[in-house]
Amino acid sequence: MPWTKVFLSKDEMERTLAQPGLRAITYCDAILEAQRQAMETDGRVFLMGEGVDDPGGIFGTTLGLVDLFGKDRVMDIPLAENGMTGVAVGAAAAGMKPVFIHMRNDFLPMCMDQLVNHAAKWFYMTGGRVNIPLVVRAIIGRGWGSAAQHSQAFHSLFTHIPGLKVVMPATPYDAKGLFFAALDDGNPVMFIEHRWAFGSVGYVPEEIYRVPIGTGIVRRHGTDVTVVAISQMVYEAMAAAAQAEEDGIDIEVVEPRTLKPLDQEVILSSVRKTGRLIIADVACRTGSVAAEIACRVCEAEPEILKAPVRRVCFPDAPTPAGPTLEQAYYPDSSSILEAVRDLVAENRAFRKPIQRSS
Amino acid sequence: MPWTKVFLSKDEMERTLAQPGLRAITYCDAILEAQRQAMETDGRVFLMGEGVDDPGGIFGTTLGLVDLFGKDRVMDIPLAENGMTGVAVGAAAAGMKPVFIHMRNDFLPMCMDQLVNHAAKWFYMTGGRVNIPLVVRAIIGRGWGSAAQHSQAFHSLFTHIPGLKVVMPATPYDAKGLFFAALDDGNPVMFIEHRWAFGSVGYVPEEIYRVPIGTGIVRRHGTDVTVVAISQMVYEAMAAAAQAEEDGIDIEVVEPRTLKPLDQEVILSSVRKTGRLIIADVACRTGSVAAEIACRVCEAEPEILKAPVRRVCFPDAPTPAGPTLEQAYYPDSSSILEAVRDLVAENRAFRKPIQRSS
Amino acid sequence: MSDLKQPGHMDTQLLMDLYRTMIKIRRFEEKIIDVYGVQDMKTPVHLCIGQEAVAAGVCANLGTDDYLFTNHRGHGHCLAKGMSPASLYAEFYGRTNGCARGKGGSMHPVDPDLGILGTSAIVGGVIPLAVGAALAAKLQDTQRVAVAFFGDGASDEGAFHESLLFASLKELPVVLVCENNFYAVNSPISARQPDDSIVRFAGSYRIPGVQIDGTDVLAVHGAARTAVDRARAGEGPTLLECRLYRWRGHVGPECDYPKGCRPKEELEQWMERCPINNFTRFLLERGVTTERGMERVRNEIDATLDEALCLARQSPFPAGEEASAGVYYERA
Amino acid sequence: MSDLKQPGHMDTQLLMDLYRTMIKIRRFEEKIIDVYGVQDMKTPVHLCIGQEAVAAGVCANLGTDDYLFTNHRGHGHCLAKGMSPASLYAEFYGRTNGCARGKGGSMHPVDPDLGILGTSAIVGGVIPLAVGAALAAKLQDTQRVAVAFFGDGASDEGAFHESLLFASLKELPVVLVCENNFYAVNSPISARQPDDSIVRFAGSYRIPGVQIDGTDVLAVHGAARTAVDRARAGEGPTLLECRLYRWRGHVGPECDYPKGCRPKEELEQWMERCPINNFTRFLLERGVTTERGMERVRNEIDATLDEALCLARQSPFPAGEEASAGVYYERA
Ligand SMILES: Cc1ncc(C[n+]2csc(CCOP(=O)(O)OP(=O)(O)O)c2C)c(N)n1
Ligand SMILES: Cc1ncc(C[n+]2csc(CCOP(=O)(O)OP(=O)(O)O)c2C)c(N)n1
Ligand SMILES: [Mg+2]
Ligand SMILES: [Mg+2]
Repeated sequence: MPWTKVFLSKDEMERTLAQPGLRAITYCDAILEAQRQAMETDGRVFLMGEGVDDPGGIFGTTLGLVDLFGKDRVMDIPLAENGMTGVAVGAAAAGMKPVFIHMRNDFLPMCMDQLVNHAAKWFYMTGGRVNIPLVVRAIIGRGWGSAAQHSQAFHSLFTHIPGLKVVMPATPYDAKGLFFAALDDGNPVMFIEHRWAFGSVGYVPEEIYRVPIGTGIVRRHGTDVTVVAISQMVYEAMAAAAQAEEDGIDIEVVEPRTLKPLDQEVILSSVRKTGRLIIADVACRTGSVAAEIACRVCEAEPEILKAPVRRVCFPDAPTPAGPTLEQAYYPDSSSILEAVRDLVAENRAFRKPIQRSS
Repeated sequence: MPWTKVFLSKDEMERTLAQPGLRAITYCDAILEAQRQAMETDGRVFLMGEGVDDPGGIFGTTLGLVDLFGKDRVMDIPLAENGMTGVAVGAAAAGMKPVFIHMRNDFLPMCMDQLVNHAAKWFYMTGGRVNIPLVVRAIIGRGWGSAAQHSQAFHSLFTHIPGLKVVMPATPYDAKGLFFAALDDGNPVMFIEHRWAFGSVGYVPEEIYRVPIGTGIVRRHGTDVTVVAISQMVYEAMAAAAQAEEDGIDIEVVEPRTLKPLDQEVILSSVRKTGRLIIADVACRTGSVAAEIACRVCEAEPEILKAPVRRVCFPDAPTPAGPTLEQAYYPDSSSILEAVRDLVAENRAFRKPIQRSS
Repeated sequence: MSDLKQPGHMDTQLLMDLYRTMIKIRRFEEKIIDVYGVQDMKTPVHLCIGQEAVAAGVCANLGTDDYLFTNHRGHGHCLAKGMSPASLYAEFYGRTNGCARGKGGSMHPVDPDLGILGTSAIVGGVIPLAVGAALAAKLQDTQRVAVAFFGDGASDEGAFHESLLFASLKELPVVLVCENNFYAVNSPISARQPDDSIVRFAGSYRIPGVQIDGTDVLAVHGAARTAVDRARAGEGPTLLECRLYRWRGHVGPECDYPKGCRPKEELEQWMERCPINNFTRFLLERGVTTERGMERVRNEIDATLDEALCLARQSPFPAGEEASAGVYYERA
Repeated sequence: MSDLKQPGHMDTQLLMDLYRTMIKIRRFEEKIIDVYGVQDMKTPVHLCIGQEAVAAGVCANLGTDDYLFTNHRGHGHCLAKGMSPASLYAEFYGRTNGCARGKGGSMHPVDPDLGILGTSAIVGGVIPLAVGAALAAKLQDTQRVAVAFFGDGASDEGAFHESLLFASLKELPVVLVCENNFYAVNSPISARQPDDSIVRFAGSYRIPGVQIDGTDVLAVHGAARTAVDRARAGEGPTLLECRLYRWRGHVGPECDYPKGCRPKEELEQWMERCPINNFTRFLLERGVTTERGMERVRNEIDATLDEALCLARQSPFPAGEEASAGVYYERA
C-alpha cells in the first residue's frame, strides 16, 4: 500500500508513486498541510509557539501560515513555556483547539507541571466534565553539536502519565493522518516529531484523513527477527533489513506509530512468528518505551521468545557535542544489524519447558 | 540480620530487637536523625524547602532542626519550585550540599527543567569539571482523598534521565543509610520516600553509616515466586508472603532499594531460582520501573521465566478522591497474593526450546 | 472605594445578595467543621472562613457565562458563583452526585455550566488557565470575562508572572484576584517575599493593580466591578490584591495557633474585622434590613445547607471500577 | 554615568584593558565566521558581535574568584572573564583539549578555575544558578559575587522572576545582567512583552535597577562597578539592563536581514553605534592611545587567536567510548 510504505531513496519512491500518479511530499510539508487544512476547516484550531510566525517557520512546518490566518491564529508567544502551556490548557477547556509547538523536546521539562498536573488530569479530575483538546508538537533535534540540551527525547516520560496520549509519526502519511487524529481526539496528545524525518518523502493524499491512534503497522514483513522501530528508527530498521537480506536474514519491521495507547497486538503477533525481538528507539535506554514494549511481551506471552530481547537505544548518557562523540552516541542501521546478527545466532532453551496450563 | 529485616508488627519488632538491645526508631525519625547528623558533621549541608522550619516539620522529618541549626541551614523558601531547584543546583556547583525537600512528589514536575536540563547534565556537559552534590527528598502521598495532584509518584521518569540517581528506601535502616550515601554521592540523587512508610519501625544504629547505592536486598527467601517490591510495596509483599505461606507457596521478596543504578543481579538470581516474577510498584503501570525490571530480565535471561511476568501497580489513571475509588485504586498485599496464585498455576512451555548457543 | 456605600446609590437587592452569599459560605464551611470529626468526609478541606467577602464581592459582578478558576481554598468562590452546596458536599464525601462524581474531592470543584472549568490544587496552577480561557473568549469574540482566584503564595510562582505577562501583552479579559492572607501554609510572606504587597507587581506588567481591604465586601465589590467592566470592554486585565486573613488552619477544621503556626493575637485582631459582622453592622445602620430579616436569611441558608448535607450523604458511592475509568475523553 | 569619562579619573590601564577585551571578543567571533564555512566546526554558534561592551564592562569589575554564569550567547563573557581562546575553540571543534573535553560545544563553556561553573542554553536557565552560587558565597561567608548574563528573552521566563524574588529576599551578592537586544531569535520584544524595558521589573523586587546603553563600555563598567560593590558589601542584588543589538543572525555566522528576520535599517542604525568604534574614538580623542598603539593591540590579539585556532585544530578528537562515559561523578 503506498500509504504504509517507507521509502529509503527518492528513486524508489518515484518508481512506486509516479505510475499510479500519487502525490509525494515531505514529512515537513505533510505537517504544514495538515495544519493549514485544520485551520481552514475548524475555527477553533490555532497554533501557538515561539517563532511560529517567523521566517524560519518551525523548520518549515508553519511557513506561510501567518499570512493565511493572521497573528491571532499563528501566535508567537513569550518564552514562558509552563505558563503558556497553561494558557493553552485553559483555552482548550474553554472550547478552543490549540496546537502548541516546540522546536525541541528539550523545552518540555519546563511545561511538565501544566502537562502532567493539569492537562493530563483535567478530564478525570473533573469527573469527565471538562476535556482538554490539545496537541503539543515537539521536535527531537539531532546533530551538529546540538548537545545535551537540544537533542533530548522524552516520549517515555509522557507514556507514564495517565491522561496523555503519545503519538510519534515516522512517515509523511502518518504525520498528516496522526495530526488530524490527535487534533480531533479531544485529549491532550503529545505529537513527537523527529528532525531527521522532516526530509523524508512519501505518498500523502491531499484530502483530510486520519490514522487511528493506537494502531501500529508492519512496515516490512519478515520471519526471522522482529524489529520494533520508533520514529526515525523506522528508517534505520528498513535500511538494516535491506542489508540483512544479503545475509539471508529476514527482518520484520513493526512500527507502533503511537506509544500510548500502544498497539500491543501488532508487536505480539510479529514476535509470535519470529521469536526474536529488537526494539529500536530514539531515546536513552533505561526507562525507555523499549522497556515497556519488552515488558508487554513478557506479561503476555514470554514463551514466544527464543532469544533475549535487545534494545537499540541511545546510551544512558546526555548527548555529547563533538562529532566523534555524536557518531558514537547515536545508534543506526548497523547497530540494529549487529543486534539482529547476535540474536539470530542465539537460541536459548527455557529452563523448565512445561505445558501451558488451561 | 536486624538491619535487613522488615517488621510487619510492633510485636515482632520488639521480640527481635529487644533481646540484643538494638535501638528501634521510625522511618521518619531515621530521616530526621540522618539530617541532624549530616548537618552536625558537614558544614556544607543545608536543608531547603517549603515549610521545613514550621511546626509540622515536613511530617516530622525536620522537626526541631531549625532550633539546632538556624534559618540559614533549615531554610524556608518561596513557592517557586523550579527557580529554587536552580538555586540549589547553583549552590551545589559552588561547593554546598543542599538537601531540597518536597512534601509531595507532585511538585516535582515544576522542577523538571532544573532537574533534567541542568542538575542531571551538569557533570557530563562540563566535561566532568563541575559536579552537583544535591539530594532531592520527595514524599509520595496517599489517602484521605489526596486525589490526583497530591499522591503521584514519578520515580520512573527520573530513571530515564542520565545523570540522576534514584533511591527509594522502604525501611528505617535504609532511610538513614541511603540518605548518607546520597548526600556523599556527589551527584544529584532523587531520594523518594513514601508517606505510609513513615511510621514503620526498625533497627537503626545511632552512628553514621551508608547503604551503598545500587545494591538491592532479599527481604525474604523463597523458592516459588519472586516479588520485586519497591518502596511501600515491600510491606505489602511481606504481608502477602506471610499469607501465601498458609497456601504452601514460598515467596521470595526482593527489594531493589535503589532504582538507578538498579541491582539487576539480585533480581536475576532470584528469578533464576523461582522462574516467576511479579513486580510491585507504587506508581502507574505503563512506563513504570516495573517495565524496566521486566525488560532487564528478558534482555539477560528470558529463558528463566516459566510464567508471564506480572506488574502489580496503580492503574493507568490519575488518583481518585473518594474512599471507594481510592480503595479500588491502590493495590495491596491481596493484589500481590492474587498475582502469586495466578502465576503458580501457570507453567508455560516456550515454543522452540533449543539449546543455548555458545 | 465603592459608591454602594453612598446612601443615594444603595441597591438593596445587591446588598442583601452579598450578605446572603457571605453567610452561605461561612455556614457551608462551619458545617464541614461540625461533621469532620466523624471522619467520613475523607478529603483535605481548606476552609475560607474569614475570606468570604472576596468571593461574594467579586462574583456578584459575574454572569453565568463568565469563567471562574480557583485553587485549593475554593469552596467560597464556587458557592458565590452559584454552585449547588449539595454537589460540593457530595463531592467531599466521594459520592456519585458530587460535582466531579467523587473523583476530585474538596480541592477540585467543577461546574462547566457556571463557567467553573475545573480547579487545581497546584499553587499558581490555575492562573495561566484563567488567562487561557480569557484568550479563548477573545478569540471567540464573546463578551466573557475570566477570573482567577489565588493566594499570596501563588504570587511566588513563576507561573503567576508568565500569566500576567501574557494577559497584559494580549490585553485579555481576565481579572486576577489575589487573596493575600499573608501565609502559605505556615510560611509568612516575610519568609518568601521582600515585600508583603502583591499589587506592586501590576506596574511592571503595565496593568492596573488595586489593593483592597479584603474584609470589606463593598470595597471588593467596587474594585471588582471596575476590573470586570474593564475586561469586558476589551481593555485588558487587572490585578486585585485583597488583604485578609484565614481564620482556621491551612487544612482541616481546626484553628492553628495552638500548634504554634501563627500568633493567637494576630487571629484575634483579624476576627475583630470579621467581614460578616462588619457588613451586618453596615446593613443595620443603613436600615437595609433588620435583625429579624437577617435571621430569616440565616435560617433559610441553614436549612438549605442541612438539606444539602443530607442529600450528599444519601448519594451512593461510585463503584470501584470507576477508579480506572474515565481517564480519556471519548467522542460520543 | 561613569567617572572614567572624566579626564581627572582616567585609568589608562583599565581603559586599554576594556579596549583589548572588546577587540578580543570581536576578533574571536569573526574568526569563527571565517572558518565556519569549512563545516568542520560542528557546533551551533551564537555570536555576540555588537554586544562586546557588556562582557568587557561587567567583567572588568570581577575577580578570578567571582562566579560567572552565561547563556547560549556566552563566548564574549567567558573571554572577558579570562578564558583561554584555545580551550573555547577546541571545544567548538569537539576536541579533548576543549574546556568541556568536547562534550559541551559552543553553548556550554566552563572553567571552574575562573568561577565559570558551567553554562546553560536553556533560556533563563542560569539565572537561578547564579543566585544559588551567590547563596553559597553568602553561606560560606566569602566575599564572592556572582554574575548572571542573560537576554531579554530570559526575562519572559518565570525562572527570572523566581530568581529575583529569592535574591532580593536573601539580599544575595548577585548581579543580574540582562542584555536586551530586543529579540529572542526572530521574535521582537513587542511580540512578547507589553514594554521593552527590562529594568521595570527591578522595582517590584525591591532591588535597584539600572538601564544602560549597552554599546557604551564605560557606562556599563560604571554601573557594573556600583552593582558589584553593592553585592560585595552585602547589600544585595542589582538588575542591570544593557540595551544593545546583535549584529549577526540568532545562530550561525550570517546576517539575518536578507532572510527577512529583522529590518536592514535597524542593523545599520545600530552599527553606527558600534561599541568598539565609539570607544576607539573616545580613546583617541582623550589621547589614551594612538592609532599605532591600537593596531599593535589588534595584531597581538589576532596572533593569539590564530594560534589558539591552530592549537584547537591540532587537538585530538575524543574516542567514541567517551560518549557514554563521565555521566556520574565518582569520588577519587
Ligand atoms: C506547586 C505547589 N507547591 C506547594 C504546594 C503545597 N501547598 C498547598 S497550599 C500551599 C499554600 C498556598 O498558599 P497561598 O497561595 O497563599 O494560598 P492560601 O492557602 O493561603 O489560601 C502550599 C504550599 C502545592 N499545592 N503546589
Ligand atoms: C526554555 C527555552 N526556550 C526556547 C529556547 C530556544 N531559544 C534559544 S535562544 C532563544 C532566544 C533567546 O533570546 P534572548 O534571551 O533574548 O537571548 P539572545 O539570543 O537575544 O541573546 C530561544 C527562544 C531555549 N533554548 N530554551
Ligand atoms: Mg496565603
Ligand atoms: Mg535577545
